[in-house]
Amino acid sequence: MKISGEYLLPVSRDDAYTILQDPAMLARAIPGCETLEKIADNEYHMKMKMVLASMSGLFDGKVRIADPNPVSQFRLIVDGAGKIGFMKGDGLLTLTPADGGTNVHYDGSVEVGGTIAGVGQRLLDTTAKMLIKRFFTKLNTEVAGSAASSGKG
Amino acid sequence: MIPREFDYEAPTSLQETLQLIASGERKLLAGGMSLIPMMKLRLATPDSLVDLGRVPGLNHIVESSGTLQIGATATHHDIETFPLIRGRCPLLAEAASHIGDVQVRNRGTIGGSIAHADPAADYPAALLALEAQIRLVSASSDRIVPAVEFFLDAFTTALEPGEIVVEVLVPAEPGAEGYSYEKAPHPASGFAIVGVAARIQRSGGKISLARIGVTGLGARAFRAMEAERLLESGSSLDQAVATVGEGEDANSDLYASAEYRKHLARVRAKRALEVALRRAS
Amino acid sequence: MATTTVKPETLVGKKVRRREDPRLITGTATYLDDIKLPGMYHACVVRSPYGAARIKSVNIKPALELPGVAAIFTGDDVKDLPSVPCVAQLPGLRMPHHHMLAQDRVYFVGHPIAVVVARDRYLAADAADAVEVEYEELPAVADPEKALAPGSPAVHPQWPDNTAFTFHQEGGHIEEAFREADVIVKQRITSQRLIPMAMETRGVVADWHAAEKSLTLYSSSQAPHLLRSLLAGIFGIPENRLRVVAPEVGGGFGSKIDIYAEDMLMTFVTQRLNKPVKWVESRRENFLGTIHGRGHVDYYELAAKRDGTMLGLKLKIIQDLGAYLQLLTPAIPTLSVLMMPGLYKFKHISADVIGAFTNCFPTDAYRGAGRPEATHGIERMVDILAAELKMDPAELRLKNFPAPEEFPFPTATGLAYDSGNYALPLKTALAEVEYDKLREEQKQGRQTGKLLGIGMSAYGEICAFGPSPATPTGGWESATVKIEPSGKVTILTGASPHGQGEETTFAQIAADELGVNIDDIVVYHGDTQLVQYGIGTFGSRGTAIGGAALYYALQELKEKIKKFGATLLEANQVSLSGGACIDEKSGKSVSFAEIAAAAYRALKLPPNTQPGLVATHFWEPPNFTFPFGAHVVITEVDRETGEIAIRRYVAVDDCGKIINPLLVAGQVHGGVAQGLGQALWEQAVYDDNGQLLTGELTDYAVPRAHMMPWIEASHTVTPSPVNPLGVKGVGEAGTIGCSPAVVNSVVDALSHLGVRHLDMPLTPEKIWRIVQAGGQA
Amino acid sequence: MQRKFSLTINGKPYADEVEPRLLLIHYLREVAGLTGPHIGCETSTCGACTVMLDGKAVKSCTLFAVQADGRDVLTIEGLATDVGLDPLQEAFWNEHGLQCGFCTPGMIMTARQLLEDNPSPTDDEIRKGLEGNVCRCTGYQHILNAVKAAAIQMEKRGA
Repeated sequence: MKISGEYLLPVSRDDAYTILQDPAMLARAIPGCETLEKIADNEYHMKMKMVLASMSGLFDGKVRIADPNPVSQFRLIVDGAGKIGFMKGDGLLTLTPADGGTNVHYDGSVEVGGTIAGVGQRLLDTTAKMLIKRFFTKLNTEVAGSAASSGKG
Repeated sequence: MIPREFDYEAPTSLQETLQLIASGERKLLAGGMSLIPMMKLRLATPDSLVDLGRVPGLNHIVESSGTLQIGATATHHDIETFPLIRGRCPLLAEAASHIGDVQVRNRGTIGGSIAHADPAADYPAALLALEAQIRLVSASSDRIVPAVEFFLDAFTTALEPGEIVVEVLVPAEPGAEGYSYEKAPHPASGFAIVGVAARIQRSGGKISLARIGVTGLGARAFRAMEAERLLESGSSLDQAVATVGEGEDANSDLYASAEYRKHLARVRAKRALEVALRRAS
Repeated sequence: MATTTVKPETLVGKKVRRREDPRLITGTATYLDDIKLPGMYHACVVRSPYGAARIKSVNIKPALELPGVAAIFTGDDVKDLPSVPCVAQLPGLRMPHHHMLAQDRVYFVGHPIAVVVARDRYLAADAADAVEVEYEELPAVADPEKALAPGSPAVHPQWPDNTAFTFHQEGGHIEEAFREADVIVKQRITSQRLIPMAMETRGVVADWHAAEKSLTLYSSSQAPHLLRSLLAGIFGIPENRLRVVAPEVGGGFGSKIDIYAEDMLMTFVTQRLNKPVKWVESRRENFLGTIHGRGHVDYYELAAKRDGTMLGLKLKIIQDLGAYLQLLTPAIPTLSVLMMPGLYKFKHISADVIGAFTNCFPTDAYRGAGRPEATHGIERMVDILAAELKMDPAELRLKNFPAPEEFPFPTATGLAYDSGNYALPLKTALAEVEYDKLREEQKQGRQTGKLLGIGMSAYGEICAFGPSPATPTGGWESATVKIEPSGKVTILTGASPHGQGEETTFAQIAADELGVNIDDIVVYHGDTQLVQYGIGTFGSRGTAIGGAALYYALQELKEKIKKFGATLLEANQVSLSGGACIDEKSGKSVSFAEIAAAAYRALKLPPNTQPGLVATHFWEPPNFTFPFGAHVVITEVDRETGEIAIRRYVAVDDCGKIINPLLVAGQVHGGVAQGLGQALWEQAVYDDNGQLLTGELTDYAVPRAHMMPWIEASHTVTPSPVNPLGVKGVGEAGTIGCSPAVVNSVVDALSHLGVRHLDMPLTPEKIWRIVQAGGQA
Repeated sequence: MQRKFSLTINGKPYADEVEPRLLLIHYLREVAGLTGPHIGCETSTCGACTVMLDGKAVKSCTLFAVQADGRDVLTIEGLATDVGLDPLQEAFWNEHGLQCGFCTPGMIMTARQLLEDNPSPTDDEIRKGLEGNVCRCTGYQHILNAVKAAAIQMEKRGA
């Protein structure tokens, strides 16, 4: 399934690029992320608990950052597997300066397997969009929070 | 297909229910029409269920000073067939008749359905068009939220942890109101590809009030306010429905692309309005 | 003592209500999952979520520790056992070893990895959930055309071209036909993958008796004897110690002919544990792990004269086989080849089949098995030719049918159509809908934008499989008729019906032949310990072959009855009529009951005659039968939404003589429902990684009551000369006739927009897009 | 965790201690020995498991047994009386409303509520009323005939 979209982060492109690759930040923003541990350069082991309505599932997987082209572009690859299936996301993030911050454009694909693919078909698109939205919304809050605290300091 | 083990409690009062869900991670079981299939597929694995089925006084359907009060555990079948609703809020009865099938309507409840907030459920379109209100209660609070502020995103509502839907409040129809619910169902699931609920009031040959609720198109049901405004200011049906879904991020799945869904929402909106207009005159 | 009563009337041809129904309508019938044996374990199968992957590890330890778990078996435990069998043979066929549990790799989503055996099904499910499998995902391919493209991932690493077989058949001189042609039309036509979706999922109860070294296996099967033979071979259990019982079977539609990995697995488990074990498929497993149907991509070329004379037909079939070969998988597209000329007088044909491996579950026989694809193809091509020639599609069809006197009609594919009057059903159906008036209405309607479609199909099918040389499982059928000492009649049929109603139709035949009351007859089937060897119920063969075998057994028995009658009456010649033997000379008669009593008391045996009244007949048919018919469908297309409404559905079928019109109508209605399902809604969709995206009834749309039109079904009757009953078979007719008629109707509704072809299913969005684009899509 | 519960099935009292996760269909089939209701799917879509709970048709595969505590269940086995078959059973038989029979018990129970709610339904109302029950054999036409025939029969009996 193809996905694409755009979000505005209220920070400079340099900051946006750093934030988007900061494991601590990612751990807080990735929906359901419980732990994120570095296993190699630009590669992390992740445990997450996906919750959607009454559905929930534990996933064990990896987050990888590839093809970095500071500060304009990189690929974010997420994959995880659990009892209810597995999922993989591969997105190219492109950062462009914009009014009020940095435009983050993503373009990629999501692949889902197992029970969730076989019985949740009608909700995959909605769910993927919702998770991405949650990710950026959280990121925004985090960014705003850190901007506020750094402003104070 | 076997659910995973869980603890089960069947409280017999609302107070007891609220106490139970205030402490710990317990999942409410109403009709179970969405939850139990998910549990059987082990996509949902709650540790503990609190069954609302034995709580008395939650399935009332009464009218009080122009408002219908519908208890959270009133079933879709109750709502579809109860004379008071058929007579005083036929749009809601019509929407209810489109949910699932008769066996599902016999078990499924209005509270359970709206709390679940499936993006393709039927009630939200009708409740938005009716400008319904939803009463939410927790151990420490009791509040009323308009439907338009209740449905936030796919499977996401204004419900706070520990809160439950206890009642849905809809205005009883003033009389010469036209209504219709037009649904394009998925041939397998029966869920709305799109569903449009319309309400029309006329005065002096003009549309004095238009309300349009749309479900299935995006992540949450919404009101087509621009179309409502255009209709109320004398624009043609075609002009009005052309704005339905504008700016909405439409869903896409195997059966219907976002583009087709948006188109279908407009066609169905027009048809719903045509029927509503006819009924209003 | 004898209580046999004389029956009042002829029953064959009458609407007799079914004798199997009392147990079914009261909920007292025994289906597979209703069987409960003392000490029985329950099994749950752990399956792959990946379409293609290497299995890195399987950890059963956490699962084994759970309460109530008796055993867990993995690939290693069964690695030396034979393959899940495929009995179809084609030259050069590549046959992968289909282990009952995956070894080092998985090849499709749902591939069994391990089997968990526990005290009850809840504990088995819990333990299956606790089995930990580590995979390394591999590239997969789920589309047969992509699979054949160079550089595609190999389903089986040893065969990088993903080609299981190629098959070529030619009749006449195809190139000549194309040289002579004025017109050549070409079209790519697909027949999408379908899920058979019998209401009862599959299931097995296996019960090993170690002391006797014998096995009783209950399986929801359409062919219990075949299952017994194959299991006997695989496990080395002598057939006389292996009993297979098909209890009440809740529908099959072809999907329960096969022997499956789970039939073998449960046999393995019960032998290992010395306890009975039950496995019942969940619906999700049924979608993932029971055979699928169709899965064709066809390329057609039709050569014709300007006047509409059809000359030659070329066809290339790309068959999506799936990852393995189930019982008949590679044979199914060869049936499409046999029937590719449809009802038309093609002298020249050429066909190529390429069987492609994909990371999906295997395809195999699903209602119609190869013939719906062929009929859909030729009936679409005829409409495309009619459009090209600007000829009326009915006229074009009528012009190319063989005349009734040309039968048996030899086809370019080497068959001999048994009997037919192909114009009659088509003309009848067209008259029924008032064809000319409709064309006028269509013309008028187009001026106001109304989209009215008139579609037809004239279908033929090959049925009653069949002569044994042409049927991998054997093509005969068997029947035993026993007259018990009390005069009651017991029939044992080798056919194994599962909804078709042969307990009734066979009793009707026997009642008429013997002149006894139908209530004195009981028909048994489905138990290899009770019933002589038989082939099974599939390919519309139950009545045409099983019924014929019964007919011949009845004739043998009647001769014996007459011998006893003559002896009792002390006459030379007697006739059998009205439940009695009559000496026409003296006018004396002896009742059927008295004869039965005498045959078992054996006080006065006729010369050279054994006591008792039993006859068994194994009947080998000389040819297939070829039912035919015409379906005409009137559709209205909503140009705003693309939704299709069926205004009328007229089916005129010819299945030869009719034993029970009620049951024939039921078969036609049900068949049409499945054809309509394919035409409008059903589609098994795999994504590029081999995930089945329509994996439950919430995504895969089967027809429901409110989606079905009223079917106006009637018949013409052209008896088959192949069997003594004159019947042709009707199980698959509705399905075969339906889908092309529906698609032709919708294409017809849009033809003035330039639409020439649409692939199934005709979803509203597909139609809307075409209308939006003014026919170009 | 086990839980005590009791209910009435086909007029007879039952009391048991079960896991809360035990589905009503499994209780009926495995514990009470009533194998008339069948399991055809797990997503509450096929209707083969339909029984009546306090007089309303429900899918017993989508209900925990404990939810039926204190309630009244009617299964296909409870329809026929000493006097004979129920009019719906009789009509399904006469009109050939079944083939493999697997969906039939659920179909009949749903039809029962349909006729209780609406004693003389139109064809469309019957089709809509049965939308929650899948039959893969009959194409529904004879089922439709059966429900119509039963309606007439029941009207006669009632009159």
